[in-house]
Formats: sequence, C-alpha cells, structure tokens
Amino acid sequence: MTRRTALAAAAELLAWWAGLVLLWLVFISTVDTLERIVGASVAAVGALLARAGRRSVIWR
Amino acid sequence: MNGWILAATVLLTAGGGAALWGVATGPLSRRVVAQNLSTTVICPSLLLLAQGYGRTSYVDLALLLALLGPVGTLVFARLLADELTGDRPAAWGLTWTAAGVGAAVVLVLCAVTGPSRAMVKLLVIGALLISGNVVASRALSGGLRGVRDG
Amino acid sequence: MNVFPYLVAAWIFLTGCYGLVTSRNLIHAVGCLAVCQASTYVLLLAVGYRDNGTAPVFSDLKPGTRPLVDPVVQALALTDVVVGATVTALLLALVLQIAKRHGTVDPDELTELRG
Amino acid sequence: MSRRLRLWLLGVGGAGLAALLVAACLDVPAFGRRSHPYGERAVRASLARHTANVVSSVNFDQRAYDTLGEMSILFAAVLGCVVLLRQAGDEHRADPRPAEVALPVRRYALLVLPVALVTGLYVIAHGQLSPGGGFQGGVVAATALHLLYLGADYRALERVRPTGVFEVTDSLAACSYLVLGLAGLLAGTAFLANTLLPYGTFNTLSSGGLVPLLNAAIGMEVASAVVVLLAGFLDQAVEIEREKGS
Amino acid sequence: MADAVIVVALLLTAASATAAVATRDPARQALVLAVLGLLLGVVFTVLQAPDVGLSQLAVGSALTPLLIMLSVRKVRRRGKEGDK
Repeated sequence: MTRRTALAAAAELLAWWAGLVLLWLVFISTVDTLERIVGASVAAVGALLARAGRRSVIWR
Repeated sequence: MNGWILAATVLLTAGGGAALWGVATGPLSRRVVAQNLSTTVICPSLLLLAQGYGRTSYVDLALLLALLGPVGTLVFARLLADELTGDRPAAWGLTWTAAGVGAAVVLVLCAVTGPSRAMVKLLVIGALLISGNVVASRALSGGLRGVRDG
Repeated sequence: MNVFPYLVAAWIFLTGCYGLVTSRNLIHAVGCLAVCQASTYVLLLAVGYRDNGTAPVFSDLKPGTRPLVDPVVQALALTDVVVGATVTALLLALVLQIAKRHGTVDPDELTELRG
Repeated sequence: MSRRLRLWLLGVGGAGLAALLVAACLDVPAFGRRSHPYGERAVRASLARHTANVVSSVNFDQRAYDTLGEMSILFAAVLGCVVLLRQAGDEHRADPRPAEVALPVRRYALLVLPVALVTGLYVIAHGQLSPGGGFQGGVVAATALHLLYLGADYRALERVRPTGVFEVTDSLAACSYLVLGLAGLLAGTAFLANTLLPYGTFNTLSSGGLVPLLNAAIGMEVASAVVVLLAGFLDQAVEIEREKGS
Repeated sequence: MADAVIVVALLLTAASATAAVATRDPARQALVLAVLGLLLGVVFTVLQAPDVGLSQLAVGSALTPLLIMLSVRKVRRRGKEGDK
C-alpha cells in the first residue's frame, strides 16, 4: 500500500465516520458523554463496514 | 381521535387497501409494484400516527420501515428477476405519486415540529423513503437484468 | 368493539389452519403457519390494550401523565416475533431437506412415497 | 387418508374450534378495559429500577429467565438450520456468477448498508430507553449486511462475511447472557437478578443496571444468528449444486 | 369513532391474512406475506405496542421474504437439475 492509497483510505473512513456520527446525533434524543462515546464507536464500525463493502464490490 | 390519526386512517384505508388488492390479484409484475407501494403508503401513515399519539419515540418505526421496506422489494426484484423479464413492471406515475405523498407528509410534519434534531430525523426518514422507493422501482423495471444465479 | 379484535385473531388463526391442511406445497404451508403465529400476537396485544392508553415507554413521556397499556403481553409477543422467524427458517430448512431426499414438496406425493 | 375425508375432518374440527373460540372471545375481559393489574405492577417495578422502556425491563429484568428460554430456542433453531443446510456428500459448490446490477441500485445498497447498520446498533443501544432492543436491532443489523448480496452479488457478501466468526460470536453472546446471570449468583443474590449494578440516572444510556448488558448480549446473539441462518440458505440457493450424474 | 383506525388496521390485516392463505404459489405468497408483515406492524402501533411493531417490521419486511424466496429458488433449481 503506497502512501497515497493509505491517505485515500483514511480520508474515506474519516468521511464515513463523520457522516455516521452526525446520523447518530440526529437519532438520539438527549446528548451526554456516554451517548457520544457509544455513537463514535458505532460510527467507526459503520465506517469500516462501508469501506469493506465498497471494496468487496469493486474487486472482481 | 385527532386530525393526524384521521389522516393516517384515510391514507391507510385508501393506500393500504389498494396495495393489498394489487398484491393479491393480477399478474406478477403488478404484484411486485403493489408490494413496493405498500412501503410508501405505510411509512407516512406511521409518521402521522406518531404525531397523532404525541409520541416522538414512535418515529423509530417509520425509520426502520423506510430502511427495510425497499430492501424487501429488492429481495423480490432480485430473486424474481427471471420471471419479471417478460413484462417489465414500470409504474413510474404511481411511484412518483406515492413519493409525492410521502414528501408532503414529511414536510407538513417538519413544519409542525419546527427546526430541531427531530426535524432533521424526519427529513432523513423522508429522504431514505423516497430514494429507496425510486431505487426499488428502478430495480423492478429491469435494473437487475443480468442477474441469474449470482 | 368489545370483542372485535379477538374475533379477528380467531379468524386469522382459522384461515391459517385451513391453509395448512389444504396446502399442496410445503413452502406454502410454512407461510400459512406464519399466518397462524400472527394471530397469537394480535390476540395477546388486544388483551393488553387499554382505551386511550399509550405505550409504557418513558423516553419521551413523563411517568404518570397518561394511562398505559399492559407491557407484559408486549414483552411476550416481542420475543416471539423474532424467535418465530428463526423457527420458520428451521421449518424451511426441513422443507429443503425433504425436497433433496424425495424430489417433491407436495405433501400428498410424500405420503404416497412412504407407503 | 383421502383428500375428501381430510376436508370433512377439517370442516368439522374447524367449525367446532371456531365455536369454542367465539364462545371464549365473548368471555374474555372486554377489549380496552381499564384494569391491568400485572401491567401496573410491571410499570412500577420498572420505574423503581430506572428503566424507561418498561417492555425491555420486563424482558431483561423481571422476566429475564423467560428470555433465556427464548434465546435457547433461537440458538437451537439456528443450530438445526446449520446442520440441515450443510453441504452433503453428493453436492459441490459452484462459483456464483457475477451479477450485473444497475448502477443506481448498487450505489443505493452501498450507501444504505452503513446507515442500516448504525440504525440497527442504535435500536439495540437504546433498547432500555425508547422502543427497540436486542431482538429488533439485531435483525436490522444482520439484514443490513445482506444489502451487499441484493445490490451486488454473493461473492461481494462472502468477502465481508466470514461465517465462522459469526458462528463463534453467536455462541459467545449466548454464553455471555448466562455468565451475566451467573454473576448475580456469585454476588450472593439470585440467578439473573438485577441487583448487581447501580441503576443510574433515569432515561440515560447507562440506566437500568443489568438491562443494557443483557440487551447487548441478545443483540449480538440475534444479529449473528440471522447472519448464520441466511448464510446457510444463501449457500444452498446460490452455490451448492448436486453432482452431475448422481 | 376513536377506534376507527384500529378497526381499519385489523380489517386490512384479516384481509391480507386471508389473501396470504389463498395465494397458492409460494413466490406470490411471499409478496402477500411481506404486506401482511407491514400491516401487522401498523396494528401493533395502533394497539400502542411500538416495541412489537419494530420487531414485526424488522422481521416481516425483509427477513421472512428473503428466507422464503431463497427456499423457492433452491427448490426450483433442484427441479431444473432433475429434468436434465
């Protein structure tokens, strides 16, 4: 993996993560620290799956 | 009984009845379109019911349906692709009408809710519902042409 | 209105039974069994309903402000919906196994095969 | 038994059952009645333990033992499916053919996949607050994964779904439910008693003591169970074929 | 009058259950069962059981149809192989 692809991967993951954290904040009703922690970790799982899904479709 | 529940009842009677009639009779191509329509009708009525009962937590039901309803239609589009090759079920007029009803319901509810996170949630549900509905229609009308056994 | 939901549950159960007995395809029979299952959920929730009640979920409701429906029957129905789906899957797996062994999914042909 | 005789039996039995059911319906407490003694007690118990969603409290606290039974049925059903749907000796695996899916459908699948996963996890995590819980959220999260099959093809799904891992997760989640129950026993109270953890602040993520943990265990269990189940069916429907000439 | 929505939802559910039984082809029955699942979700909502409604929508909209359709496909493929 070259530097550029690593950078692209990180950017993709970060974009998904940010989007999914925002989605989580929209879903919940009251915001507190634990909610933020759980939301961030759930969004991380979602971002990983989003990237894995995209790659699995494009690799043929 | 308030106006919201009355609206939901009317929507459910008309749309649900039509979807049920379409899915239980006629050729296969009409049935899959009716199945797709049922999601688009029931999701807005769930939103109206949530508003009518004054419970924001009921909105989660509509959220789930907006996500999974189109997935269900994709299942049929995928696994009935062979049988649907003969006559393409293309009911774009119906699809856009149903999408319009969904959009109208979501926008009215947004106006009532006022700017808040709950409003953004409603907008997310509306976007998921309409895009899912349109994509499912696209899949039914030949979007999965080359699918045989994969 | 006092008994209407119970009668609907009874109707759904009886139609499901009719479908089960007259079915000519085991996959269709499993679908009819799913219909029978649905009747039990309708019955349970109808028993727990209360006029003008609302769900006993307090994330957006102050406790004690509105009459509440019965949560116990809801808990019973809720777990069974998901567990029922996996049991449906188990039955479908059995049907696939029968299709493999006997080459048919028509219950009438199966009885003839055994004889 | 002839078809005619069977229909006759069904007619007689059905009529009798219908009569009994209607008679029973007329005697059941009326629909929409005011008194629900069990419900009122369940609500009181749930509020005493700071669980906002009373249904979750009934499932994972007041009747947690019952849920253990439901979970074992689920586990056994999945086990049965795995055994019934395994590859037999006279079968082989054909490579699934790649599918041509229209671009909008594929894009939709790839976009909705993470959104549906996050929604499923949200439903699990907020089971003790708003409607939802492990059973519902687990199904949503597992269904999300199969968008890859619907929007692309089976090979894409297989790349992100190691079935073995999900089988292990399924068993681990079932065990963790038991271990959480046994923890109560070790602490000197009863099996699955919700007395171990502080009840927390009402209507926050950490409220309800043991309820969120049991909820999460069930969520994991259901999600991986559904994935394993669908893996068996997808293998059978898409990949596994009978050997030619057997 | 206040119960109109409950009556409508129950009637639709009963009708779709009848249709599901009367539809003899499994693939077409799966379509009716999918609609039945959604209508049951509505019944549970109007009976104030959102938890059960969520459960039913999650299972009924995508999981049950997928299971039935995969079984149908397997049985049909099996039939085709047998003809060869």
